Amino acid sequence: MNRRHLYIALAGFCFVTLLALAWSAPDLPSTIDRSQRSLKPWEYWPLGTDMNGRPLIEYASQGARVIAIPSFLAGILVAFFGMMGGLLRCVEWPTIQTMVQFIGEIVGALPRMVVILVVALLLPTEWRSLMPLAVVWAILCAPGAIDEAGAVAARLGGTRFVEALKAHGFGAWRIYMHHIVVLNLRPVLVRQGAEAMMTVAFLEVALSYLAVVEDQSSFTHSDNLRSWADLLKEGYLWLALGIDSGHVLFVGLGLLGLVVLTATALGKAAEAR
Amino acid sequence: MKKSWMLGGLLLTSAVLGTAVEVQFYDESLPITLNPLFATTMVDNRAHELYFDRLYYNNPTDNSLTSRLIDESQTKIEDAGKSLRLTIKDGINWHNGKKFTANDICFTIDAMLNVRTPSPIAHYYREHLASCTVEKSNVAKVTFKRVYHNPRERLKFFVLPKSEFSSTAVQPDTEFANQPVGTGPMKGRMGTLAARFEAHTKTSHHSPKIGAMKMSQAQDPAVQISTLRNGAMHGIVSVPPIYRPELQTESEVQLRSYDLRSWWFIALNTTSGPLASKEVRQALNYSLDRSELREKSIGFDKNDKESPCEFISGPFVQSSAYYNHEVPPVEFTDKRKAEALLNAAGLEKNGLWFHEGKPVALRIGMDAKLGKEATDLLTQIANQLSEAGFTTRISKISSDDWNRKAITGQLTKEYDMLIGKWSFGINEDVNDLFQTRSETKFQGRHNIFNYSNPEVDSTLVEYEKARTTDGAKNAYHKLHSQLADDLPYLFLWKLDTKSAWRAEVKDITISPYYYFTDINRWYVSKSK
Amino acid sequence: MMYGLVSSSLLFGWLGGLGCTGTSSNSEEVKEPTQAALLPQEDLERLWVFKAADAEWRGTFEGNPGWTSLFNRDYEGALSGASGSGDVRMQSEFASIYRQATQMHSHATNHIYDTDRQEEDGNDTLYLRGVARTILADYEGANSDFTVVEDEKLKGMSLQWKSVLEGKGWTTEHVLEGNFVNVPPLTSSAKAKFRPESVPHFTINTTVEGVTAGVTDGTELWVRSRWHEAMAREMATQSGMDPRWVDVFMAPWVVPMEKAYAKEQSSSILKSLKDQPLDEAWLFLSRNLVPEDALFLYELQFSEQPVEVLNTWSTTSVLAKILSGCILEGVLDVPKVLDAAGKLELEVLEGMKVSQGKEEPFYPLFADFAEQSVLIAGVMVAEKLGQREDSGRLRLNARDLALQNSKDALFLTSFAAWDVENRYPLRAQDMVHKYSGDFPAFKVAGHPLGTLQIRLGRSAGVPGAAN
Amino acid sequence: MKYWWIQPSARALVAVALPLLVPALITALIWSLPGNPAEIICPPSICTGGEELAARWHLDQGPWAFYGHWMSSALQLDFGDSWRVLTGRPVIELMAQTIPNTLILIGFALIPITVGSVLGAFQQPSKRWDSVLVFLSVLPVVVLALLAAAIVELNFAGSGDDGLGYWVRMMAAALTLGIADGALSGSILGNRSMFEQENQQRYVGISILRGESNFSNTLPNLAGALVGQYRSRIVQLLSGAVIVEVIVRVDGFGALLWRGTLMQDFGVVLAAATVFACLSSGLLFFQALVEVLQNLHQRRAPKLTLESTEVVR
Repeated sequence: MNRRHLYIALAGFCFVTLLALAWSAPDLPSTIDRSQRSLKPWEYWPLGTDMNGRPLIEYASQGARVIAIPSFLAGILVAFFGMMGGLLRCVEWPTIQTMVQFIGEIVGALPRMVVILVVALLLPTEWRSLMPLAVVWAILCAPGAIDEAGAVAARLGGTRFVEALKAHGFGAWRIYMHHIVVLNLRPVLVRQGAEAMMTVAFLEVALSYLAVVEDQSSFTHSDNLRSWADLLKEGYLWLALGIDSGHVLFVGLGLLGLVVLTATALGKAAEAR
Repeated sequence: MKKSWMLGGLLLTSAVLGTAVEVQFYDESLPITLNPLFATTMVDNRAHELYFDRLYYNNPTDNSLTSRLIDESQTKIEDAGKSLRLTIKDGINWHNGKKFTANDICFTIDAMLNVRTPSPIAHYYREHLASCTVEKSNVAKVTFKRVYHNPRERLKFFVLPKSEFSSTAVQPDTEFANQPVGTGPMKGRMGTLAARFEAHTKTSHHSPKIGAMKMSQAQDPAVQISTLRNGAMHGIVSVPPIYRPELQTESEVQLRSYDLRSWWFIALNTTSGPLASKEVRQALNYSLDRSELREKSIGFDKNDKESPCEFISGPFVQSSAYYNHEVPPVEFTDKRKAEALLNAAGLEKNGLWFHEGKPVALRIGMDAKLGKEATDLLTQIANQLSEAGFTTRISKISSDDWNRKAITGQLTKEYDMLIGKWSFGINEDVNDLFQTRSETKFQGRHNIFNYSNPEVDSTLVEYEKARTTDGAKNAYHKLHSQLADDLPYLFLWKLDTKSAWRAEVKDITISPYYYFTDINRWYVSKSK
Repeated sequence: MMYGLVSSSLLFGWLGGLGCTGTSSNSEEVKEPTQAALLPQEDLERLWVFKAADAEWRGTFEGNPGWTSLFNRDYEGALSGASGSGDVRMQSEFASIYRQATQMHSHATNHIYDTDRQEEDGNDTLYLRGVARTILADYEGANSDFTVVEDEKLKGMSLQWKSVLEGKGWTTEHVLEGNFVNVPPLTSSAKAKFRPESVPHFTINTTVEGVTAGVTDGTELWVRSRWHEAMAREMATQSGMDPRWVDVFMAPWVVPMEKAYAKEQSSSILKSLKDQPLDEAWLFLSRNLVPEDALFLYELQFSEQPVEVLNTWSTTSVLAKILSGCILEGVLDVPKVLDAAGKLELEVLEGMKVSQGKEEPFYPLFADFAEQSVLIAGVMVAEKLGQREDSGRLRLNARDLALQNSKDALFLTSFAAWDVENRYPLRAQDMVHKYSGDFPAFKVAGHPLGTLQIRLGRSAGVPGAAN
Repeated sequence: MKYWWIQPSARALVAVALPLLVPALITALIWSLPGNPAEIICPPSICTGGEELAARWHLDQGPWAFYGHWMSSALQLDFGDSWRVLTGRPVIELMAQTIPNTLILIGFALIPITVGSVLGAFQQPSKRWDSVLVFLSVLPVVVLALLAAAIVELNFAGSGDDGLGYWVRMMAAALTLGIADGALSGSILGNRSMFEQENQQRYVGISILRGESNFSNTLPNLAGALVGQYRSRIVQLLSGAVIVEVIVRVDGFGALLWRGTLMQDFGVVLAAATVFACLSSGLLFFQALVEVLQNLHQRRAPKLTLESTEVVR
């Protein structure tokens, strides 16, 4: 089992854990039970409890339910945009290329958080979820992915590379999908997608945290669910006031670490040989 | 690590306190408006008490009716008791340095009498005031619609400066709403993060000992308590019940009673869906375990004789004369009754309750600021209703949305249940909460789900028209039992409000309802 | 038996500890230079709150269910569980509390049928106002009310007050019965139960055709208070105490119509009790810190020169000593009183720790009684000096600063009566509601309070609900 | 590379279009919300002056008139009044109050980023520090902001907007922005790899043989990319500022935008979004300019000395 397989296994494991957590999430946090307050993981398996005696595993699983699918979708979208950008460099369509670049410049120049906030503001309460924001975020990330994939394709030789392979008698599908995308663009596409996945998770935590501290309904999920931001908020009390909630902070950070690990492992697994 | 921060905090704090001129405190939220004609929240009322003067007010200590603006020795009752001739005290200036004159009193009254001034508060004064004429720059003659034995009691409104408005049709959206000019003990403006106050000394009628104040929006309760303890803040207007016992024995912080009659409720959307059925509302009433809610969200201690929280069965606190003690509050869940009622309402249970073939899904909202007083109340209620077989979708509602949409009946399409609280002073009139909404008649302005019940309406009219005290009391007793049966609200509890102030803030008198009436006397001492 | 006392001590002690752990000690940086101690050590050691740190001294009370209940502010349990001199004390407490409830009722009644009189109020209300005015020592007003009462039944009921009006005040010769009140015989208080009558007591006619109004008559509260007073005297005689200590105890709380007679008696009582030792049952959990405080406050009630009384007693009475230091140019300075009260609490607390060489969680609970005593005595001095608003400020502080165990129902009832005198019924209603379990007859006083609240509320002309 | 001018021209064009496009989108948004836009400020249930308000706020003649009026006023630096956040207060006043805070914040946050870029350009720090840099790169802004808020809130809860409190707040927030979301490590690693790759180019080797420094050769070729990278970092900081300012309670432009968004104060949102767009445009334009200069520089034929031509021969 070489290094690459190790990374693939690690990424797979982290992502499956994330999905398993999301799948096992309860519809509502359980009831307060102060007799169980602030128990550490070794006192209350597996993650301990919060200041009100609620199991932290609920926060973990509900947060995962909020994040898992939208962030994954955002990753796929960004990779897809990147792929299209790369392939575009390998075809002789100057008008399309200029248009894509023009649109890319516009989108790339938009301040992302402003756009996200405005979109969040537009969403009716019952539609509030991370998914639309994740899609918007993926679109905002697209120009970067398109540029980078385009640059790789350009280094490859662009249209000349395609012509050369055609001369060897390869079919269009094999050339574009196998030789260009799988063999050459893969590393950059997977890395871009993984990074997008990670940043969407961070975006969710950030937006949820802002909503929590500002006494607002969440932009990214129904208030039935708790975000990992709630863990950070409670853990913050340990940082600021020395209240016994250090373990909550570590659980929150650990969960974010899980996403980071997934993204990093994916990136590493896809690196060129 | 924490210790070093604390130490740093303490040193800096002591430095701050050593030269403290600005008294900083947390309130539930920032004021919605600083224009007193449009006050809707208690935070508004408290802030207005600092920026403005009421023409007459009750001394918070001995309740004597007095005025900082009017020279009582020269006040005359005229027109067989229908008019009051008011003479302004000398040397009173507005915050902008202009002289306070009779024009300002009459402008305020004219603004309130102008029906294009969309002020719910003005409406109350329209019932009593007929007109105001300026006789001299310092003399105004106020005429009432009828003879009152205590006409001054009808003049407890905040006075506005004529010079700041172009018309008597005052609107809520002007700059005045965040940068007011008043005659109150403090001048200042609202910021994005805090409301600021600075002593108004260039006048004869105020000499506050505190140089400046700052009202910040309440943070996480634990943060508030710690910043108060280490002296980074001087006060908290409303201390969550859970934190009161630990502050009670604190030597550097003192808990203060804030006399306010507040009760909590869950308003039910009677206009659509299964909640339109009375049986379903009654079933929800029996599905709640208030005792558990109180214990878990408020931190109620069964051994505490001084418990700040007491169940209610109607729209009054138990100590009020209007409270009908014959209607017992529902304290615990009664599944049997709830199920019988739901079956009677035609709902079917199949794991969840179904109405017309669809599972009953309840959209529950809560005024977000209540979450600071009652930990996770929203989730607790949702949990109990889920256990009872309903699916729930819960949302926090920001103070802004609550005041602009919820209490004005704009959320009937979005929610089935709304959790909130009402606070009252001496006037416990609840007609606005339950009367059928009518913009033209200024009725039911706080009717959250536009509840309408002819029987309740007639009881409310009965109260309005009652010619005897017992008549009014009986009408509200009847209202209490009607509401406890029809349940446009699920009544939860009354909850006392306690403030906490650092010991170095001395000579504090917190006036009922308005809070800061006596602020001129407060001072900050270096010693505890 | 002492479980209640100890458990609540521990509970509050624990909370106290909790309170202290989070407290920053930045006071060091900001405090002004330390001032001299408020009390010398020998005075400190005389205070009952200081002695309460001593397990042996405390032991005489701890075993007793009456004292335990009183410490936990369970007045019903305190009355039924009291014995011996403790019984005298509890009966006196109840008598004083009902005296203040009577006064509250009278003020409320006087307001609703006088300052806040409305068109609905007919001739029958004059009986109620007459009773109220009599109790409040407005004899002319009462007389003019009684003489025009038309209803025969009410006329009859008013007759028993006539003698009080003629004698310009109450004397012990007067025997008064609430016509509708069943007074139990004077027996051991553990057995005796004075059941409350149903409320409203009766109805009166209004000016609105065919409409009557339910009312309560303050006479019940008065009779009840007198019964507890008689019980106290009876128990005092049985337990070999001088019954005149009951007068001393009750003097600050008597209603206006008794003042003149009580004043007549005061000089002789004071002279004869001055050298008598005071049973410590009069001190434990009370508003008096040393025996002399009781006598100082007693004399203060009847003196025209309160400042002189303060100075005279300042050598022996701790409260007089502290409060005399708070007088500036003949006026009681509220901030000084607040500071002194707080300082005394801290000194007592420190003293308890030093004397016992340890810190018990319940020390702060006892020390708080010291602060309360100074504030409540301050209220009395301010009233005597005519500083009504200042007395109100001190009342508010006493109410806010009291811990659970030092919340004094008698003081709070008197505060409520004072509020009602000022036409402010809300706080009084809350107090009456809170203590209705301990003092069921409070509902009698609650009735006119409710009427006053409704009348004020409906005529206030200010908005109702805010959120 | 015949069409080298396309990219800079596209950037320049976008730079011009953006400030017009963003307010247009938000105007469309205002009209796309249910109900009459004036009702956002003056709900009929609590306000009777709807028509006058609509007229006063130029909401009564449809989106085009509104957009036209807003743009023409904005060109004269009149951004109208706040609808809800601080009703009636001129937005320019709010911006004057908050923008300096945000600029100071971004300015301080750029220090670590700039230092990082310079270090990266000189191939510093060595690769054994990469694990640390990678760890830094994954720290989300919200986590660091929490840490900053924790320090500030406890000590300066009440006095955070002036004196020492203000500066501690700003420093903590700036450090957060400068490090979080890979700002610092990105600038170090990005520059390092960029220069590393460039140094491997043949022309660099030749220039070293000619006794020139490689930096003086690589810099002109990387100028465009460097500016582009710097631009994206600043745009990223502006986005991050919204989060950091709210959590650390800095009275900045990002926090103002956040409040405006929450309260549907389109007076503020319009102005704030447009200002953000202008900043982004400015940076974009600057990048385009640098790219043009870079290309012109690259196309300038080098003066060859006699010796060098001998060597070549």
